[in-house]
Amino acid sequence: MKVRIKAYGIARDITGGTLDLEFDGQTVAHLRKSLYERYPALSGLASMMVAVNQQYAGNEVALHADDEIVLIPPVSGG
Amino acid sequence: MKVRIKAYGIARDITGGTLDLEFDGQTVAHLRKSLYERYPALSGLASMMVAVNQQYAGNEVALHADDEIVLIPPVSGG
Amino acid sequence: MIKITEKTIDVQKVIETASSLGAGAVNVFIGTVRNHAHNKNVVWLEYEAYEAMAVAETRKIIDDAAGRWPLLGWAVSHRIGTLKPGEVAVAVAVSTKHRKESFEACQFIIDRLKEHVPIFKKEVFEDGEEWVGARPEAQPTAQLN
Amino acid sequence: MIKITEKTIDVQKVIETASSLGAGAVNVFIGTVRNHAHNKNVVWLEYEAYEAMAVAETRKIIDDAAGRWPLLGWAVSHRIGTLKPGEVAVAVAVSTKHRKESFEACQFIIDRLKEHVPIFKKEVFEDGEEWVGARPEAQPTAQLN
Repeated sequence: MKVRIKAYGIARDITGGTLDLEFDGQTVAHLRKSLYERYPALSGLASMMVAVNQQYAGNEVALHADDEIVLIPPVSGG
Repeated sequence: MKVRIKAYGIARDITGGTLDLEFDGQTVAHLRKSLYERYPALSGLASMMVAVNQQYAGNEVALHADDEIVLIPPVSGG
Repeated sequence: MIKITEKTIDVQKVIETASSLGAGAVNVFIGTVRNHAHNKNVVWLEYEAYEAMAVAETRKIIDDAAGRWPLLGWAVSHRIGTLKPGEVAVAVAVSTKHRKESFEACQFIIDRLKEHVPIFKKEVFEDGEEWVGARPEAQPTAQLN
Repeated sequence: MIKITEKTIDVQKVIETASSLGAGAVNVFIGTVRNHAHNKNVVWLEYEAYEAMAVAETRKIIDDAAGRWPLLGWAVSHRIGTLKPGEVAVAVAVSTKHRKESFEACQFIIDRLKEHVPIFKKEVFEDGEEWVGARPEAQPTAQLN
């Protein structure tokens, strides 16, 4: 499937910000696999959450083409 | 001995504020005994500390005529 | 800064005084006058302090706190006189490098202050008045059931 | 009030928003920019937020806190953009009837905020920059002895 992804913080620095990604599969797990292949530096982060429609999403969550998908590297507010 | 005593809060209401007290003995314990006789209402308080020269003083502390002696009923700052 | 004052407490000033460039955390406790107590409306409060000793006892508490946590800054201001509901009775602020110690130190200071510092509070209700904590806790018989 | 803002945080406003006439206690946590980190001088910080989700996640934390403690008022304001040492990055205030619960609720909110809310901080030093927490903790080999 094909989705549009936005990234913040160091994930934005690595990916360049907004990107369109085409990958095999339908879930967050598939998305991650494709992302790590394309941007190996992402796997060097202490953590990387994926938010789908403004909710943290586990690997099993199914994606849809018009979902709001955002890469969230380690948070450090406060 | 004879001392001048100041009182705050409810202890002031009971004793009238500044008072001169003459009593037998030299210690805070003797002072208390004399005070409770003269102002029985003081013994109805939840607690009453005696401060001597701006320090909380135990019953064994010896008093001097020119000490700053203050009656401190239950504190309730904050 | 340790202050006993009849004037309105300037909380912003207390915070600024406690702040420090090396600090990452400031914790502030503000005690305000509630509009009711014991299910009665509080019309106003009267605070009085044995001022010289109140300052000295507060200083001891600060010194004690500074021995337990690495304080970078602190300030305590306590109001006396007549206070209406909503007004600030006390403000305590501490700054530290990290946040956990700012919470712990600030709570320690206000807890100790309430136990040890010779300040006295009278609640004035519509139908009477009462020195807070002065009497041994009475069992409110109406609520025993 | 939950606010993500590029403007200087008005701490007094945060406190006022959190205050309540029925409250006897207000606890305030202020996170400020330290002038050094990792033994290096911090020139400035840059904060960015995934704003819509940051507000939603903060709201969840507040709801969670309100289920644990009887909050009478609360406010959270987080700064984004470029911050210099000494500036306020975050302010959290809660008001409650009694003081213990004000400390607990405020600490809960700031602890959770730091763990869950999508806000990102970059430290800019004289000789480089670093996204805070982004990399697994490296063992600083120079300090292993």
